[in-house]
Amino acid sequence: MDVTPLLAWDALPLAVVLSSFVPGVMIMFLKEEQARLRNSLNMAGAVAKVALVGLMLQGVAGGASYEWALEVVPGLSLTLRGDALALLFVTLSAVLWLVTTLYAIAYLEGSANRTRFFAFFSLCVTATTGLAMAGDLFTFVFFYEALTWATYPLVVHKGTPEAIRAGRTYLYYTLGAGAILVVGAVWFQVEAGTVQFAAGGVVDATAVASGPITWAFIFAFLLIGMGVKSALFPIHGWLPTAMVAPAPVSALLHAVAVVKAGAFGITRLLHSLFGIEVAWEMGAAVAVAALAAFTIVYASVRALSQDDLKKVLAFSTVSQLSYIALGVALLDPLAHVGGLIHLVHQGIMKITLFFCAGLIAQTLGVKKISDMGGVARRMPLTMAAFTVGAVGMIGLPPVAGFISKWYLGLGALGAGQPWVIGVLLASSLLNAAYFLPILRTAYFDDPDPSWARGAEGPRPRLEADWRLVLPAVTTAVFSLAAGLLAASSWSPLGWAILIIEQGVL
Amino acid sequence: MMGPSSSHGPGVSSPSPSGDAPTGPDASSPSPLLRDHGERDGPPLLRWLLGLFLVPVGILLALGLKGAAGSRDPRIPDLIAKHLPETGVSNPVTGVLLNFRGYDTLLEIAVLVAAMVAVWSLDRGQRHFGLPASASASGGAGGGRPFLSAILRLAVPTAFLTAVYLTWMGSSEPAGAFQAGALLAGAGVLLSVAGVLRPLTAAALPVRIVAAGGVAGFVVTGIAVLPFTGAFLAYPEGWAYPLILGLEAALAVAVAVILVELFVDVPSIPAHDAALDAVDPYGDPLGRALAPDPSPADPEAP
Amino acid sequence: MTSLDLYVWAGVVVFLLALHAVVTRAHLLWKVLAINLMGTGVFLILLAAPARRDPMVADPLPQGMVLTGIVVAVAATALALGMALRVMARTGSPFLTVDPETEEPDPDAPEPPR
Amino acid sequence: MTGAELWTTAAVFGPLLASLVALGGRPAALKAGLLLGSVTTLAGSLGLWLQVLQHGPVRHLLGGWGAPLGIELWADGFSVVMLAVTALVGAAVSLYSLSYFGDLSTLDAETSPAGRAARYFVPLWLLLWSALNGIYLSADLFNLYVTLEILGLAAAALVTLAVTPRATVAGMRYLIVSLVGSMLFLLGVALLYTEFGTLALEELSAAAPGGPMAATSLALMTVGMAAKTALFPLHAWLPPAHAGAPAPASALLSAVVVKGSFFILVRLWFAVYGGGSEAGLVLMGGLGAAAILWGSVLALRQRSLKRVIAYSTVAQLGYMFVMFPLLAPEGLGGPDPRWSDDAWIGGILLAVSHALAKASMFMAAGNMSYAVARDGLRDISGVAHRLPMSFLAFGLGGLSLAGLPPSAGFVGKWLLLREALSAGGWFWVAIITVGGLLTIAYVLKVLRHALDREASDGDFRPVPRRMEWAALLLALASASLGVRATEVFQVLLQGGVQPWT
Amino acid sequence: MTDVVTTGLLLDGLIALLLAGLAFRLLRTRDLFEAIMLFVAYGLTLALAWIRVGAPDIALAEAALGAGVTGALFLNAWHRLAVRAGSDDRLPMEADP
Repeated sequence: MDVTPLLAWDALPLAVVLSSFVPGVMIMFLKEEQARLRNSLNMAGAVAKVALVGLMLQGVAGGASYEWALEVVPGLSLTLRGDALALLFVTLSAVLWLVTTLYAIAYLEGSANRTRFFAFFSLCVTATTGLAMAGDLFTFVFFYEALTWATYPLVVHKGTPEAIRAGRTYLYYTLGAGAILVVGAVWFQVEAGTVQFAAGGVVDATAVASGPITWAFIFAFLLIGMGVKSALFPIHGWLPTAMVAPAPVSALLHAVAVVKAGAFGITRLLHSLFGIEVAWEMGAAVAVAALAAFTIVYASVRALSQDDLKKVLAFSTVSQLSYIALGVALLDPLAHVGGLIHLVHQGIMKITLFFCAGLIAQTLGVKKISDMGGVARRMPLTMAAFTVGAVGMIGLPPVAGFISKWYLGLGALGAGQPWVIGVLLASSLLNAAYFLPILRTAYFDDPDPSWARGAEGPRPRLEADWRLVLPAVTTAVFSLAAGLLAASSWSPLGWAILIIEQGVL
Repeated sequence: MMGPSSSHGPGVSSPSPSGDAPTGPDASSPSPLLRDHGERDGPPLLRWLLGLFLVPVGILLALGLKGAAGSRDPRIPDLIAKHLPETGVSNPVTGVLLNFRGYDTLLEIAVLVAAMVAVWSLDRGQRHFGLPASASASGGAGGGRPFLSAILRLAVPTAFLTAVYLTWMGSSEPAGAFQAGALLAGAGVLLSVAGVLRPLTAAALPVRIVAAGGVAGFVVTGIAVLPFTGAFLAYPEGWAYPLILGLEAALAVAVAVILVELFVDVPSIPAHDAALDAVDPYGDPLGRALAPDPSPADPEAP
Repeated sequence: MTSLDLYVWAGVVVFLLALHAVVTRAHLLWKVLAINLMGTGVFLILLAAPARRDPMVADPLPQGMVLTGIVVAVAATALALGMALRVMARTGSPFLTVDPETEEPDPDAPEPPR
Repeated sequence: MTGAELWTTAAVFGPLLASLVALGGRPAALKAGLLLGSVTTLAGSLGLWLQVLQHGPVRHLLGGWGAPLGIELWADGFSVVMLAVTALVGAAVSLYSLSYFGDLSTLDAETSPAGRAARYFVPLWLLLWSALNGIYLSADLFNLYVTLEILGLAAAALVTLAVTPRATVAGMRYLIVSLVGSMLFLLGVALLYTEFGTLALEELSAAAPGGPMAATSLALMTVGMAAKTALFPLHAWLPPAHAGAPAPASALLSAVVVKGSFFILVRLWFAVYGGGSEAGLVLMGGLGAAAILWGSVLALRQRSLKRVIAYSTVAQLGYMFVMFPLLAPEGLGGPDPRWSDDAWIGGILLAVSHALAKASMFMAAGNMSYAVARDGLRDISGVAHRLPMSFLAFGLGGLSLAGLPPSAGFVGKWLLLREALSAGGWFWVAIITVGGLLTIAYVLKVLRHALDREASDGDFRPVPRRMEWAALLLALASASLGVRATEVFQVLLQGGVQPWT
Repeated sequence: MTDVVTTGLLLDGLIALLLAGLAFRLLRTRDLFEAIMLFVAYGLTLALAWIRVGAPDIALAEAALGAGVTGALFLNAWHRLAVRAGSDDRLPMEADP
């Protein structure tokens, strides 16, 4: 099929956003019993999104660029721009949404309020793709705030008092920071005169030199707004408490969509708004790097003391997100590549871990690490995927994690910041310190009586529902492929290098 | 300078005048509704403060008005005098009311209609007006009350006559539709109090048609002249006088009917409102209890 | 101090007396009376103040306004009286008993028998 | 005869005639009245919108006489936008009210209060509608007074349609406050006529009122209109009235009726008085800020659904008065020319988004309490699962009030913040932001009750589909205005803040 | 006092004083019937004032509407309260149904 006419279609970014918005709205009006219609709508939307993103990848790789704008008020417009940087995040979201939809359909089979769940699930992905392709700060904040309230019903999905409390903490953090973000964004427009994202930033150094305090405040406001979702140190508290949400939510939103929105926001802030040089001169980039470094270590230390599996993964996410912030904050393009590819790598690895955690909790009812003795014997495939993820988290080859840490190290040397390598090593050791015991108990300890009773019976051909295991294995394979085939141009590393070459950052 | 009796500054809470009823309302003294001993009037200190605040405001206002020279130039009266001949009437006030600012008079009648509909919407209690059937049947107008029937025979016809005169002369002499309407209303009130005029309930169609006639006449005339003169309520050449006279007549009748309706239609106060007990203060504003759940097969039930 | 100034003063005094009474007198019918008086106070000012010209020219515009004002006042009074009587019928007291700030339906309170 | 005369006549006298038709009382007359009123108003406001967009402000000389003698109907961007919002909300609520009162044919007005309410809601609402349209198109002070009087009487009567004694007392208090407000306004008119000898707003603004008499008159009129708009110190009458009234009535009262006197205040302060004094504007803004804090705090404390929304009205009205100091001509530091229209467009967008969102929230709340026949927050728990559309409408409305995207409120807040930041008004920036967060707090409180797990499975009255669609359509309108508001922006520039300078 | 004290001025002064006095007395009374009677008197005095100001139309309207109809409305309301209170001072024609 000759796709060239489609390639030049400027409203492709809008189509990508609508591909999850339309099913989401349609699902909202379905009755609870219409499960099959709902699932097919969802899957159709997911497949359509991946297809459209594939088209855009082909186009952007060929040098094309897509821009669609709707003027909200003269001077403010919703602009969606499909450039290489945006596509990095959009591809990640689209692919993982497809995988997670399959996982969620199986995971939530028979539970209540699924219509509301899948409707808001699609709205969240819409908001994520929207903010990924945002062409200016107004559109970014538009989708960023929409993401905040769209995630709330998913966090409180179970309706238990604990879920409602988690939802309340989530909103205190995100809405509070969101209000500060809006003020920062408007202030930026007032001072800089425009909100457009531009490679290398729109703020000129002389303006910053003339009003350093104002610009410092603007940067701080915007950083707080972005930082809350990328769980930077003081404002990360909501992420562990939000683990009370069902597994698919933790997997896609709290490993990929919501938290990456924050990290992506920091990238936009440093590169597309201020420009890395101006940010570095202001000393803002150094602050971000330092804060990120501290978060990396602090979160890893907190992860050590956790017994609940999902809490460990949550704190690991908090620390891994700061790798991205650290990478993009340094002055060296290689570090930027490291930060960008870690955005993808952490996504696919962490989603694997969350899938496995959900699988173990669903099939064996095991939530604590202490009860995970001998799980590998009962669920070999799941634990294999978990191991791939864990190894990637630690940063050992051949999984993708190693590549991002490698480039981060190279970038740190290039930027003349050797202390960053120390942080990377320390966090790798800490990661090992809390992931390896999990693997050890799973593989070598004798099965824990609490779930072992059911093990003697004839083992079902596959350890759990195939629609749960398949996603976990697939993402594990992705993690391995991203590591092994890093050299190919279609790998995340290849795409990150393309971003630097096209000068989009 | 004989200023107003400013000695009694407002807010002076003089002790309740001697002629007042003794403190405890004994059985024979009229009900609490009729008297207000100020038990709910709020603390005297607040009343004094408000009074102290208002006195200087008053003085400033009066001095300001005294000095207000702005409107010394008689621009508006001269303009009205100059354009009066074009309005088809010679009485300037009627000219202002029905030609220059006809829209205001239209809205004024709309206010009366609004008040009438609003009073209808208060749930009208039973009507205590009019003599019971037996009394009026025996003694004709005014039943056994010679004095009242004498007044009726004298007052009502003259009121009608004067009303017609007022409406007719309104265009030249200081009179007009509203004064005529008020007179007719007075006559109507007399008749309804005497029980002769059976108070028609609000549901009666004639009452609604006549009451709405005033506004309808105005709006229809306004729209009718629109194509010819390019503006709402702009009377075409030569048509001003007849149209104004017609409108005045309609206004007078409508005002009369509405005022009688407002007078007659006041809700009575039942000693005990039985319906009140069934009303759940936190419930449905219209007091509708939950209808028994319709058959589950109801398609609309979600 | 021409005669018209006297009426302006009278208008101001009546207006403020009535405004004071509307706020302080709790009985509903006195409030309605006071609102009427406020109206007449304004009409006094409206007719007397602009008319103070050396050649006393009667200005028909304020007269038209005052006539409209009087009719509007009658309509408003009729409704206010009707509503006041309904309040008295419903709450049995001639005062606005329920204070908005403190009063709030308390659905947590023991449910009245439905 | 240009189109302006036709459209203004349709907008003001259409609903007036319709109310007379609706006086017939029978269901057919009621439906015909609502249809006629809606059609004429929608046509009138659309026609005027196009006229103003092309030719700028249009006028219609009633009776053929010019300004000092006669009255003229005058429409600029601001009046046309308010006309359109009132038409939209009015049509939706009219649709809603047809099913809210139940099956009109079977209801007997004499016995059942619902029958009586249905029979008299329609004519009163249509009179109210024509009065509102009259206010938005009026350019004459005394004409404003008489139209305000119709507004006051009809609105108070709408409140007392409810049977509860609480609503009767609330209606009485509303009527008294409304009448006192009108009297103060009339005294202001008398002072202005004494000083300047004219009633036409255009001539008054040409005379640039500034003396002590003009200032006193502005103060009197402002207190009068603030009482009718329930601005902070004079807000006590609003919550019991708007919460006690039947659902369609409270939707109208909160969404459009309070906007009438707000419109007059904006017209007086900026078009006639050219911004008044900066101290005065800051005072109005300060009262607005106090209203936001007081209204939100009390909304959080309420335990009945409609009282939360009523106090939210008090708070959101405060938002609109925050626009006043930001519109100060010399500004708090001189507005940056690039954002000079921001506060004007932002403030009116907030008013528009509040009208749409508040009407949809009251209708949604009406649906929820219609279903369980009780209004307590505890009673509607778990109703979200049975009324998904009403729950969605309430949520979307809440988003718009809080200024979260996608909603007109978000765009309005962005513009107001841009003006405040460019003028260095840090206090207003803080107020706007804190106000948004407080709004989210009380909207969430209601949503949480509606989502509550242990649904009180008491008996449940099915809500007609039409009522849910009416609520949802308005909420969607408010959300879609958040995505595309350029047309509103352009028409608002016709005439702008000071149309007669 | 520069301008000469003409009889007209005296009359106006009296009317103005009467208006203010009636209003003050009316708003201070404790008995409703007395208040209504004072209100009707106030209305008629006001009609006199309108004549003095040179507005005959308004005088007629004030007398008919201000004093007449409004007074009747208040009396009617007073009557409603009296009937409710069951006190004996009902209007003569109010025969018990």
